[in-house]
Formats: sequence, C-alpha cells, structure tokens
Amino acid sequence: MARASTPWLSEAAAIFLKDLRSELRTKVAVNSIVLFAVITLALVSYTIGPYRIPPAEKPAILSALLMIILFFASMTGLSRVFVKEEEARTADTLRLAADPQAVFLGKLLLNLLTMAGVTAVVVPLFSILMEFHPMHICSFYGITALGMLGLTIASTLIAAIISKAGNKGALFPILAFPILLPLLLATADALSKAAAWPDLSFMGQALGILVSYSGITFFAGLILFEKVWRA
Amino acid sequence: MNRIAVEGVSYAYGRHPLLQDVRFEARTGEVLLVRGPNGSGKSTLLRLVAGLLHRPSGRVRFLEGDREVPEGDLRARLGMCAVEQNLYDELTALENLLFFGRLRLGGDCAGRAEALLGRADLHPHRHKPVRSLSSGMRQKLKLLAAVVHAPGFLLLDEPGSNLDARGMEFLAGLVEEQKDRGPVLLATNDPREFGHGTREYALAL
Amino acid sequence: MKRTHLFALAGIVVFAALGFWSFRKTLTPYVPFEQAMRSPAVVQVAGTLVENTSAYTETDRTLRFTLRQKDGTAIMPVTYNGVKPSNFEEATSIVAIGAWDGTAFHARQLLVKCPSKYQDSGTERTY
Amino acid sequence: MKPIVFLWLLAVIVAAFLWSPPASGFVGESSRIVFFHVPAAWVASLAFLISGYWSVRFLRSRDLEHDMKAAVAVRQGLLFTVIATVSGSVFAKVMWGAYWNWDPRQISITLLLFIYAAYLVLRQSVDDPLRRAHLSAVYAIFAFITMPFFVFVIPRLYFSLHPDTFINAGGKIEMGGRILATFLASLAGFTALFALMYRLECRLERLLLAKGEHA
Repeated sequence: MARASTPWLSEAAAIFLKDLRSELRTKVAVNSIVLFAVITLALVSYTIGPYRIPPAEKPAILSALLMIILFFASMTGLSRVFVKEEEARTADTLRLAADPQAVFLGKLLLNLLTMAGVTAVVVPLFSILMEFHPMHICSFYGITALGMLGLTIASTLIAAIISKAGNKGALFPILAFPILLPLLLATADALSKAAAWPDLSFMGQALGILVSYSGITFFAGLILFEKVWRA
Repeated sequence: MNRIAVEGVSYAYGRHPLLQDVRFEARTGEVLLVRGPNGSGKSTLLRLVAGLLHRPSGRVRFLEGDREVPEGDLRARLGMCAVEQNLYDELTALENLLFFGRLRLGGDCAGRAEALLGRADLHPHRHKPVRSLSSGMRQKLKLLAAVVHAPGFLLLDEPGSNLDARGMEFLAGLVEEQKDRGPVLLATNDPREFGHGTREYALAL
Repeated sequence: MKRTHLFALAGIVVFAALGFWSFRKTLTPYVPFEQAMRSPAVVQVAGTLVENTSAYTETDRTLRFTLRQKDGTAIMPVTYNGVKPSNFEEATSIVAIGAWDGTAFHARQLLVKCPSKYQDSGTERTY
Repeated sequence: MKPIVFLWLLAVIVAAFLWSPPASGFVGESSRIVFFHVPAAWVASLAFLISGYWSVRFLRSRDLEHDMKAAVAVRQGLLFTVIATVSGSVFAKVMWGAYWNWDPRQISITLLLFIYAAYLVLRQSVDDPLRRAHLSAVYAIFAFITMPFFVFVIPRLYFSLHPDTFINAGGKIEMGGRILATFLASLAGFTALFALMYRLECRLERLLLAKGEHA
C-alpha cells in the first residue's frame, strides 16, 4: 500500500471532524467559554449596568468591555484542542499519523467554529443587557466576526505552544495578551465607530487592518506550527 | 525488501548519556528484539527511530529496496504501538481505526478495519467508546490502529502488556503477518514475547 | 514541505501589503471636524488656535475658542470648563477630547503641545 | 576594551551634565535625559532584533548555543527597556506632570515589556532544553511578526506629547552642536557597553551549558 501522503486539506477535514465529534460529546470547550463569558458579562452588568455610562462614552467603553470579555473567555477554552491531546497522551499517536499543517488547520477550524458559537451567544446578550444599540448593525457584527477570526488564529498557535509547557492555564493569557493587543485595540476602536459613527468611512481601514492581521498570523502559524508540534 | 537502518544514534537526558552509538539494521522477515533492563532506553530508542524525539546525532533510514522513504511519506509507511501512545477515549473503537486509517491512507479503510476488529475479537465492541473497553481490549485496539494502514515498517513497545493468553496469540499472528511486509522492532522484557524475535539487540544500563 | 513554506511566505507578503496599504492613510487618532460635528460620541480632534478667538470667563471658568483643522479646511467652536492652560496662546497644536453638543465642541480635556527642539538654547535658558 | 568603554562613558556623563547646554522648550534641565533615555531605548531595540535573529537561526540549526544567544539578548534587552521606561517616566513627570500618562510611546514600551516578560515566563515553564528552545523561538518570532500592527495601530488611537524623535518626520536632524555631539557619543558608548555585557553573559552561559546546567 505504498502511496504518497494524502492531500492535507482532506486530512485537515478528518482531524476537524474527529475533534468536532469529541467536542460534541463532551462540549467542554464551548461550555467553558460561553459560561465564562456570561459570568463576566453578568459581573459587568451588576457592577456597571447600562445606565451608569454617559451616552456619549457608551460606544467606546462598551466596545472595550466586549473585547475584554471575549478575550478572557476565549482563553479558558481555545487551548483545549492541544492540551487535551497532550494530557490524554494521544498527541504522539496523532503526530505519527498526520501532517503537521493539517493538524494546525483542523484544530484551527474547530476553534473557529467554537468561537463563532460563543460570539453568536455572547454579543447579542451583551447588547441586550448593556442596552448597546450599534448604529450600523451589519458592520458591527462583521467587525466582531473579523476580530474573533484574528483572535482565534493567533490563539491557536499560542495554544499549541502552551500545551507543551508546564503551568498551562496561567501561561495562555500571559503569552496571548501581547500578541493579541494590537488586534483587540483595533477591533474595539472599529466597533465603537460602527456603534456611533455617522457614516461608514472608517470601514475600509478597519477591514484592512483586521483582514491583514488574520492573514499574516494564519500564514505565519502555518510555518511556525510545525516547529512547535515537533518540539 | 524493506530495511530500517539505525546508524550511530546517541541520546542523553541532560548530562546523563542514555544511548551511545546505537547501530543495527533490520529487514523484511526479521523481528528485531530490543532487550535491556528498565531504564536502559528501549522506549527512547523506539521513539528516536520513529522520529518522535529529535536525534542529536546519528541517523535512521527507512528503505524500500534502494529507495529511501522521504520524511513526509513516513506516516503512511510506519506503524507504532507504545505504552504512552493512547487512542481517543471518547471515540468508538471503529471511529479510532477509521480516523487513523484515513489520515495515513487518505481514503476509506472500513473493510480492512472491520476485518481487523474481527480478528482481535473486538467486533462486538466496535461501537463502544474506547473509554468503556477493558485495558486488554484497548491494547489490542492500539495494535490494530498501528497496522490499520498495513505499514511497511512496524515498531512495538511492550505490545503484550495487559494481554491474556488469547490476546498473546492474536499478537503472535499479527507479528507473523507483519514481518513478511517489513521489519519489526519489538522492545520488551516479557519472556512471553521473546519467541517472536528472530534476532536480538541488547541494551546495557 | 518547502512548497508550503513558499506558499505561506507569499501569503504573509500579500497580507502585509494589504495592511500597509490600509494604514497608508491617516496615522492619527484625530477625527475630521466635519465628522466630529455629526457624531454624539466622544472623539479627539486636533488643530491650531484661530488667532484672537480665545476668550476666558473667570466667573464660570469657561474657555471659548475656535479651532482650525490642521489642513485649514474647517474650523469649529470649542468650549472648555476648567483652568486655562498657561501656555495656551503659544501652542503649536491643541488636542481636544470631547463631544459635539449641537452648538459647540465641548472639550473635557485639552492638551497643548508646545515647540521643543534639541537646539542649543544659548542665552534664553528657562528655569 | 573594557577600560576604554568605561572611560568613554565617564566622559559622556560629564559632557551630558556639564559640557552640553540644555535645549529650548523643555522644563529646566530635563532635556538632558535624551543622552541616556534614547540610547537605552536604542540598545533595547537592538537587543530584541538580535534575539529575533538568533531565534530564526536556532529553528534552522537546532543548536542550543543559538537559543542561548537569543535568551541572553532578551534578558539584557529587558534590562535596557526598564532603564528607558524609568528614565522616560521621570521625564514625563517633569514635563507633563505625571509619571505615567499613556503616551503612545509609553504604551509601546509596555508592549515590549509584556512580550519579553512572557518570553521569560515561557522559558521557566519548560524543563527540556530543546523543547524550551523551540517554543521560545517560535514565540519570539510570532511576537515579532505582530509588532508592526502595534506600531501602526497605537498612533491612531492615542495622541502624543512626546518630543519629536531627533530625526523628525521631515527627515532632518533637529539637534545641534554640542547636544548632537554628546548624544552621538552616548549612543556609541551605550552600544559598546551592551556589546561587552552581551559577550560576557554569553560566555557565562556557555560555561553553564558545557557543565550541563540550565541554558
């Protein structure tokens, strides 16, 4: 049965489906992220609430709060794709069988799906509880989606790194924070503009920044992941 | 004719040298028994051969005839079963086999997987999650996962652990069949497995 | 493997170009006056003082002046409650953070940048 | 080599405080900070560039010596970053009335502190030297790749009171006479000091590496 290695897109799909099946049976990652986000959101609602913030400040402050909530919530679950493999000692089995790039892509796809689910729950809930009514709804959700895309790509590579180190839980946000900071700032800024700006003139630049962050981190991750996976 | 050529591989944990200048060659039809006391580096040697550990010196070549298997193709040619390499607990026995088969072959291997499950007396349990299988069943399933793609090279680290008499028979059949396909490296200290060996490589502490 | 690397490097270059292209424009946090006057949100504007427009009333401690956008295309009235910055008239640039309230830009914070150069100050040493 | 560098730096200190005049537009003598603050920031950037270089080299060679060189550069870069941060915030207190006012440059330097502090924490969390070297090299490179975003994003979000860098937007050097001479001498002195310290610590680490201790 000697044959060349499989096309890695179909391999990535196999890994994605395998992880999706595990995740659907346990739902650990998505539950922990959603619950963490909802808890922080509840805390924000109790302590600040929708009416303490003067209307003029609302777009900027609420956009920043939303990014902070999503950042910390994602840090509770996105590392699971790799940490679980190391802890269950399945990582070596997978390493021997799969192409590293396909592993990265498959795990990334699962994390993207997880974060899409989390965003779909958390952002509307945030808007309702904090009385946050963005002026340009479509742009607002589009920017959120792009921001989460970049966050997930960069976090997935960091997750691979921390899965091989000790003290994983604390290490994840420590390593991810400086990498994600420019993205989080740019997203929060674009969100606040989508919330209150009179026109959409800012969108071109916001899209450019977010798309190029995602693109660069994706391709860099594709190259660098192999070094981590085999480390 | 497949060959595994280990050429001058050394390894050290920090300052403590574990393996020094290991050299051997194993070819189709051979089962090379790697023996040595606990801590002599049997598992480490197999991990070095498989490329799971970075080799600081020396090299390992996998040859099909005179052609060396490129590193990227190795995962379709090599199978390995070791104590610290687990299957996915929450997936069923069959799902595990299909997953690893698909990764390594790129296609569907349902027929072969079902047949293998039958040979290992695991067919009735194929839809149970691995978590719920006994340790012996799990060991047999790991062996199946290592050969689901009919590899040209096979590495076995303590393959008989947790196996009963019937399980050992199954293992013997597997090794017998595999050695016609390519060389087998078998690391063990279990006398029940010594019979498989056609040659021996002894590691000293 | 080498091919994937080349492919990925090409991807990085393409997206870096995209990023650079979208950053080419404004490298400032400041909002054009025209936009500030249409949005109720807190924004930052920057400009220079239009000469002889600043007036300070001691009673309600309010500073009123007109700000001219850096490119000179727009002016906007600004009000500020608080102590008038000491070097206000010599400022090379004034930054105001606040929001448009319908009639004037109400600044919560004023930042005044004065000229500074690493030139020998010679006789005019200031202490 | 060592005595020359020390004498040179001594001369720079004397020149910075006694020979060079204060610059206009600054409160009191505060402009003299430029002789120490800017070279420290320059050396920090240089050190991080060096660590990036050795990280890439390591991933190609897997030579632990290259990893060691990257780690030493980060540790020393962090030291000079702290010097630049502290001297900068003293200047901020004198000029703007607060030690910390979230100037874009202050924000940028905190990012460097965060990245390289995280880098060192990562190194402490991995026992196996080869694995540690791989993980930290990948992290350093990944951080390096995302840094330009920060450089571009920050000035769009915050306003700056920071004096123009001495080569301003127009591309001409806005520094004159004795100030420029002292400044350049200090830049050279700091760079030489860093080269000395870097080589010394690399020698120490090489000895530890040979003894089989930590890298």
